[in-house]
Amino acid sequence: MRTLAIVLGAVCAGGLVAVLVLGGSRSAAQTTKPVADSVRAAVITDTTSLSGPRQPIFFRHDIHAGQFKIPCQYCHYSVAVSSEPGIPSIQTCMGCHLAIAGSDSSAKTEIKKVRQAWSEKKPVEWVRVHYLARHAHFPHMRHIKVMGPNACATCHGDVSRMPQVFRVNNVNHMGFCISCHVERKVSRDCSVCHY
Amino acid sequence: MAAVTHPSAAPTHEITQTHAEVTRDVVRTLETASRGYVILLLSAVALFLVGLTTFGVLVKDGLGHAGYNPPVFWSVYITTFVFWVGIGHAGTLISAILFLFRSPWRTAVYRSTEAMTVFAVMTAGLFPIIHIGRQWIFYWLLPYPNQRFLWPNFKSPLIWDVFAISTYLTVSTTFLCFGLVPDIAAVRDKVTGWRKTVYGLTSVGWRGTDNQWRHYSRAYLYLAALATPLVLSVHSVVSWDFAVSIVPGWHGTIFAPYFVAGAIYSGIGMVLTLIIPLRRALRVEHMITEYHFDNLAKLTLLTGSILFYAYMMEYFVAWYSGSTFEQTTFYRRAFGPMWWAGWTMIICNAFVSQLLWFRKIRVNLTALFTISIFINIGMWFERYVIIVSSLSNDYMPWAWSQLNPTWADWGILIGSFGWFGMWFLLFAKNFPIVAIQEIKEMIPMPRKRGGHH
Amino acid sequence: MPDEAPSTIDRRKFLTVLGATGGGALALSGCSTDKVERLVPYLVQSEDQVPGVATWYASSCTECSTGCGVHVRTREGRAVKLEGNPEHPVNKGKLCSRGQAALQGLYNPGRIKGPMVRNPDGTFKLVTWDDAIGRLAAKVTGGKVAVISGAGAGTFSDLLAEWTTALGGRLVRWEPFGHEPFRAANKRVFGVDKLPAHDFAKARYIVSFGSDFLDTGLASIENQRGFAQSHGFAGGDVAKMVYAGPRMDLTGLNADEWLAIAPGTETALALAMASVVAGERGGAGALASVLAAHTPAAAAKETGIPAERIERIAREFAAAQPSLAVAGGIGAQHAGATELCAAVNILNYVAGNVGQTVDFAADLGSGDGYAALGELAAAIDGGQVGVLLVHDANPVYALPRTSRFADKLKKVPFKVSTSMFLDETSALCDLLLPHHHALERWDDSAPRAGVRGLMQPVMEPVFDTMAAGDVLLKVSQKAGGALARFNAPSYQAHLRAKWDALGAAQGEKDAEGFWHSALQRGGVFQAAAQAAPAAIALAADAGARYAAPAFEGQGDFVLAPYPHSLLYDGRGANKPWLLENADPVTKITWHSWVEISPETAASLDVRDGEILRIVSAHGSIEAPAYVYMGLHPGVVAVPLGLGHTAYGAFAEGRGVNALDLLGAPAGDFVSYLSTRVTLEKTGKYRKLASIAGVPRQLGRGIAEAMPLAAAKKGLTVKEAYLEEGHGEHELNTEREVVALKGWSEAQHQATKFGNYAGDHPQWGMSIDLSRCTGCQACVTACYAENNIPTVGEAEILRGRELTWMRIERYWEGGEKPGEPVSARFVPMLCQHCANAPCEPVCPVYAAYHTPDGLNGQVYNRCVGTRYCANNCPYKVRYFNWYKYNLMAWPSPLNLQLNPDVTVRARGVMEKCTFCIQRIRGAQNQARLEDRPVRDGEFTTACAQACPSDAIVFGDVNDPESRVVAAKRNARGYHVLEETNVRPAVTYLAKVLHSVEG
Amino acid sequence: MAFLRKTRKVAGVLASFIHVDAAADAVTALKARGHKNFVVYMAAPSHEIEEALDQRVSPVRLFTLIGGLTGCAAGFGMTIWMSYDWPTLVGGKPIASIPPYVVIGFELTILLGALSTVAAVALFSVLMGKRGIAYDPKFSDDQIGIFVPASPDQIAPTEQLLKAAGAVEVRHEVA
Repeated sequence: MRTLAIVLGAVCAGGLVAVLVLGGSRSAAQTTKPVADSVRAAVITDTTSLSGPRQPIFFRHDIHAGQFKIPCQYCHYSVAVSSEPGIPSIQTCMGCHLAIAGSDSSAKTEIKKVRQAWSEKKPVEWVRVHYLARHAHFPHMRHIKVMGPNACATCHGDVSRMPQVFRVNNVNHMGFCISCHVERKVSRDCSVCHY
Repeated sequence: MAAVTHPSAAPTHEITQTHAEVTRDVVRTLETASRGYVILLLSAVALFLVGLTTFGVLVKDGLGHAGYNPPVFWSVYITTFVFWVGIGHAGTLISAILFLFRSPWRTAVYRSTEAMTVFAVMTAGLFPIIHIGRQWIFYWLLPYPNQRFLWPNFKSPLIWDVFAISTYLTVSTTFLCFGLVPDIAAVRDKVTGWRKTVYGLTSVGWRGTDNQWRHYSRAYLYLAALATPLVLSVHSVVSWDFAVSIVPGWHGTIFAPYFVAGAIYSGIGMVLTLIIPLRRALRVEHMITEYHFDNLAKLTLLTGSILFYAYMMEYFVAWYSGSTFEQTTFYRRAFGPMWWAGWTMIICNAFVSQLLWFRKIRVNLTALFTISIFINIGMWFERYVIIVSSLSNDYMPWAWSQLNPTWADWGILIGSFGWFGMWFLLFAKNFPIVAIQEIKEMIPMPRKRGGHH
Repeated sequence: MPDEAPSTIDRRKFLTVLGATGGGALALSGCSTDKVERLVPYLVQSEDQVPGVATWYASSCTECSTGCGVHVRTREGRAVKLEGNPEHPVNKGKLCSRGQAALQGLYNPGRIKGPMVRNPDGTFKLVTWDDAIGRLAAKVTGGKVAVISGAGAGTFSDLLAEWTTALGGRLVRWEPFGHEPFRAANKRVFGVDKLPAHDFAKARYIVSFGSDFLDTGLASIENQRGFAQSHGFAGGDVAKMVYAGPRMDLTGLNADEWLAIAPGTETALALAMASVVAGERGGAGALASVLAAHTPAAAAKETGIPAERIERIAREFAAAQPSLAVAGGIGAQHAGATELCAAVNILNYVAGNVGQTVDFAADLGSGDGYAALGELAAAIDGGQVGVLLVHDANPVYALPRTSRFADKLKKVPFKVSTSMFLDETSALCDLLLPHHHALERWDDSAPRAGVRGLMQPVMEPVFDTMAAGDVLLKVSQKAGGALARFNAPSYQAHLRAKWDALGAAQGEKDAEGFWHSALQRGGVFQAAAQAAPAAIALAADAGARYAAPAFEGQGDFVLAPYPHSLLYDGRGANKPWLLENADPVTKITWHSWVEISPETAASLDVRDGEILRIVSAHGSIEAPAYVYMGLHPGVVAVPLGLGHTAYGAFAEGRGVNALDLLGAPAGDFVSYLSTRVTLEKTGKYRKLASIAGVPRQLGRGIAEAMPLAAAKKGLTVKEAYLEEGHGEHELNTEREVVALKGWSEAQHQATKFGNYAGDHPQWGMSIDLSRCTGCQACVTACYAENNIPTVGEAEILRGRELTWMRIERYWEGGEKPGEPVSARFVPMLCQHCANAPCEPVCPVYAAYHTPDGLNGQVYNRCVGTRYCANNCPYKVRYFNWYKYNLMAWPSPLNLQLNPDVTVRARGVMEKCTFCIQRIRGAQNQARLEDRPVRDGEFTTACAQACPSDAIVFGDVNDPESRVVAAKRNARGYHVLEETNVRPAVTYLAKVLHSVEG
Repeated sequence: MAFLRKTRKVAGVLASFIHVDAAADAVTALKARGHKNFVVYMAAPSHEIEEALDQRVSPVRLFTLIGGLTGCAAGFGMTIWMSYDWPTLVGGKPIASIPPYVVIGFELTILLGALSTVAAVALFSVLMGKRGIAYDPKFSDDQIGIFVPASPDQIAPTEQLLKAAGAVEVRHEVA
């Protein structure tokens, strides 16, 4: 009889734990760890320690968006008019980097890669950081329209402080969208995103 | 003391055995398996593997392999699902309801029927998973907290099903194991070696003290009391899968009682199919006697007649409703492309059961066995007819079409029998298939002062 | 220009861009977690392509000689949808199935990947363009050049003509269905060598003499629009249509009366009518005496139609002003076709329709006719042809085998084809110079007087192809000599020059402006000067002749081959949309069939699907039988367009080619209705791949109709029934109805929570059955817009097609012999019910009701219990039984997929969404512009495509919207109203002419 | 579960009976002698002995009731709360529509009712179960056993009593 009691106890405990765990997973924690707290982006010698995927070109958002305060939409040109944010064309890069060759050596080498891509007419293959399943439609423009041009950080984290972009929120988690929609009292009707 | 009641003798529940003999006979059923048993078990496993393979293919390529012809979106799988759920019901009826009615004859058979219940429901439980389009996310039907903040739709009969079936499985399993405890203890005290250890563990320290009995008997009563409404509810809920829809031929208020009766009818059919050979195989003819079969047969006759009535009512209501949709459906059920299925169901269930008015047939095991086979077939076809023939001709004539089942349908069907048989055989060989303790309860113990008290 | 857009990215990368920019296009499924791991940006961002935003280009359709204008929707540099150009005078924003399916020609896996030359062993090997052009250049200078091209007129065909003349060669512009008899008849009767346009909108009474003007006839899309205007009910009187012919084609099914005349006797009927009309109105002039001989009695003997009936129709025809008689149908193209067209011309003339409803000013383009081809063949025999260039024509397939054209072709030393596909003709050629698809090249078309359509490349070429124009120019530059004068740097430049000239001719100062407005509008359109009726006079020798039809060979039946309504002359046979989309009459998909009348079926004891051998003097074919009530007992009908021996995987070996039964064509045209056949039973059987279940309504009021009189009184369907003396079809008593209302109101009180609180639009639709002709343009549009997979013949045999929108065709009458048979078409799609039965049964809320009144279907939530489909009374939910998403679009067909619509995975339910992606798109745009969505700002794909404007879509909560107006119509009813599911789709009952006019 | 148990044996007298009435007599006698915590082993419950013992009704029923009520509440609570947690409209029915939820309520009533019943039995048997008392396999077969815990001086008279009642075998267990 005792064993029976033990077994029952174990089962109940297990169930409880499971519920707690699953319940816990609801809140997607938002943790942006500042890499450079000064406006001047730090010189980074060791890139291995950086979080986020390694990109073919070590493009530093913290320099472009942070230090030089280039607005996001300068490169991500279609975010305000289209559901797609728009990955900047090499042409866009060359707009500046025809002239700018980079201050330090590491910058120089990276910018060389850009120019090379341009001359060889071989587009750079960036590694994807934020992925949204294709059965969910996310109209970037509506969100920019409502939340303003600098709302990017809400989902993508403070990219202007990231030497290498890493995933702050799993935007592919429906819960992430919903919590925000509930918070802001906007529709969470399924067919708003799923069709 | 004569251990066997002669077939010629009038059916009776006088058990002419001592407690010791009961224990001995039952424990004997657990001894090393005969070749016949092994062959049966292996063939059951083989059938199960057929089903498993079929399922694998379905998961790999999609349900297309099965013979679904829209508008027939449910066919053999759901048919078989309802079939197995139905089978389950006789067990609970006999073990719980008849327990409450204190009917003595249930004692000898209830254990086997209860086991049948558990395994039938176990089998049925697989089908909702097998038949859905994306089997790997079946758990989305459960209300568990998830990152999407989504809950299931409790208005959907399919969710009722989830709750009804899982409750039924849990409760009947509990009921079975609970009833087993004292018997396992009895076995424990007879066997030796590792088996003693195993039975020792499974008997969770049962010793039959007055204290244990005191709680046990009470609890058993309550379990029976809970299982009784449950068994009635489960098949009602299953029937509502159909009844709450608007498909002509499904949308009937009669469905709940109709299905429950059908379930018990089919269940007893299966009980007969199982017990008749089993009692010989396990050599317990003297415990499961004509008396029991006579009663089972009467129950069959009763439920069969209820079905007969329900069938007539369906047709009557279809005519009386004046709804052209209902009328067409039932006309085509009898005279349409699936007339053969329709009549199989009516003959096997409504007509064949009427033979049991005759006592000669009720006590003739060969006849009973044959009839039980008819019942199994008939009840499978009942569900097939209700589901497929109704779907194949509902509101839009333009969409009408007929079903052509394929190997994938039969593969799963066969597999389900294998799966069921496998578990049942394993159970029958490893646990007392006849309830020792309850039989003993019915045998007056020797008295030093003699006579009765 | 788009051709700059991603030009610098090689194709594979180009595709990843699409993937990366996130559209569902290449998504494998509605729920797959397959990711695009790489984001490949454009190297140079083209200014007119914003990822995620559609770019529209105007262009012209080249799928048939009608030359409709199209708007091409492109996303991330891929054409994803074709719609009609609203500014185009011919199709006014509409497009038929064949036109829309041009996309599947563009992305067709069967396209030739690049220039190829024939190996000795008959196989082909890829070569470079320089090499290929060099080879041609080397040959053409040798002279003895001949060219076969399609009939399409425009700058290219002019260039081709000049080019050929410069080489001293001969050019044959030939088209299988060239309407030569009609042209000849016009020449003879009126002395105008033109094809007229018909104004069905004006006509008050229409008689078709075997002309399928609504479907496969000349400018059918224009005809449909006109027909819907005159024959569709708009409160007043409606035109009546009578169809005379041995087989009811789609036009016949839309007729109010069918005269099942003996094959080949239309002429007798036409002349008899003409004589009656002339008797009524005079004006036959010299012909009066001739006509007098053709009495209805005489015609009755020939046609088998009672004289009084002929007389009646003739009088009705004469009484209605203006009326219209139409001939020139391919199905009625028999030896006496010219006489038929002449007779009908006379009928039109005496009825005073010429210049009224028959407009010769339009001057529809047409080719040279078969005679020219015959001469060419003779020339080949005479060894006068050294080089043969075939462009936009497939004579080897489209001519009867008895014409032995293939053998003739083989005799030519050097054969060149510019075909995009390896069809029967190009397969025999030595050099393949694959042409750009119309959406990949610069070009124009001149389908009729006053209409000049312009085409521009809307995307990168899918394969290594070259515009035939550029080929000609490059060859000229290489060859020099006589060709030296063709020195335009590129065909684009040549075209531009011509257009500048055109602009100048039209008195345009600003060539640049003219060019750009033409590009934007898709061409220049001016109404052609209406020719005054006087200009057209009856020629004295018009000759009202009728010769009893003579059919060659023996046999109890006359073979009536007719153009397949979707595959047309066979050019559609390589496009899955057209193969899967059912034939509007028989509802059969993917394979050939032979239609036999019920009488024949009875006498031979044949049932649907029984395979019959049809034997003529020239050959035999086997096809499954389809018992068709709309057939004269003396006739068996077989659709053309199938039975290809080449032309890509979809077409090859599919079905049979009825042309194999015909004799060698003589004269100026191929006479299709020319031979007798015998039927033999093979004892074999196959299930017809038909999407039809039971084609009868069984009194369920699915396709309602009411008499014209009742409609004019503004009665509802129920009232109309009562008036006809039918008992009321009562289901609920008054009290029950009240109770029901109260109950449902109470229910709806309890539904205003969360997303449902506040005001929302309620999307709704109305479908006018008095306008719908059952042409199925909407179905194709739906396939194109919503990424609907084609499941193929085997799956259709199991009823698993995923036609979100289907046209149900219900038969009326025809059950007893002699009883007139007619058809009713019902476009059936998700009704988006307010009390949708499919919703509550879904265990996971995958089917649910959206705040804006849609019946939502969340694919990625669906687990596939299929209960919703069981519980849907309209049976408009479709299930992905297999991984159709991987089977339906062999690359590069998948490039057509609409990025705004999720591609559904295996195991999920799908259905019509009211084009929710369009709704959301419009709402997003409106939000950006801080304004509400305007009525008519967008519409569903089906409504957009419908040539007869039968479908109206909009917000029911907006009292001003067109859909509300339509729904107020008294004829409005809901299918299966008694189920109280409260559909959002309202049907307007069809309006019937009582047969007695 | 002998090998799990480390309780020391209880000293006392273990008697076996073949005759049910004899066992009943013994019980009556023992009660008369004021014995409380003796144990009766039965292969199957016997009315005679139960009468002799006349025990209070098992408190298990209370647990059944509580469990059932909890289940019912949980059933309705869950369904209604979840419906409003994300209001979704289906088939024009109320967001939380009670009739269908009755099914869930009912099923959970049964489920928790049954489970708590079993749990209760386990609980009581474990809590109130006496440890380290002698047992004989016969008792699960065809004999009734009575074990009377007794101090050494008590043993003899108890033996007497049981024998007198008609025990077929009496043996005493030492700690």
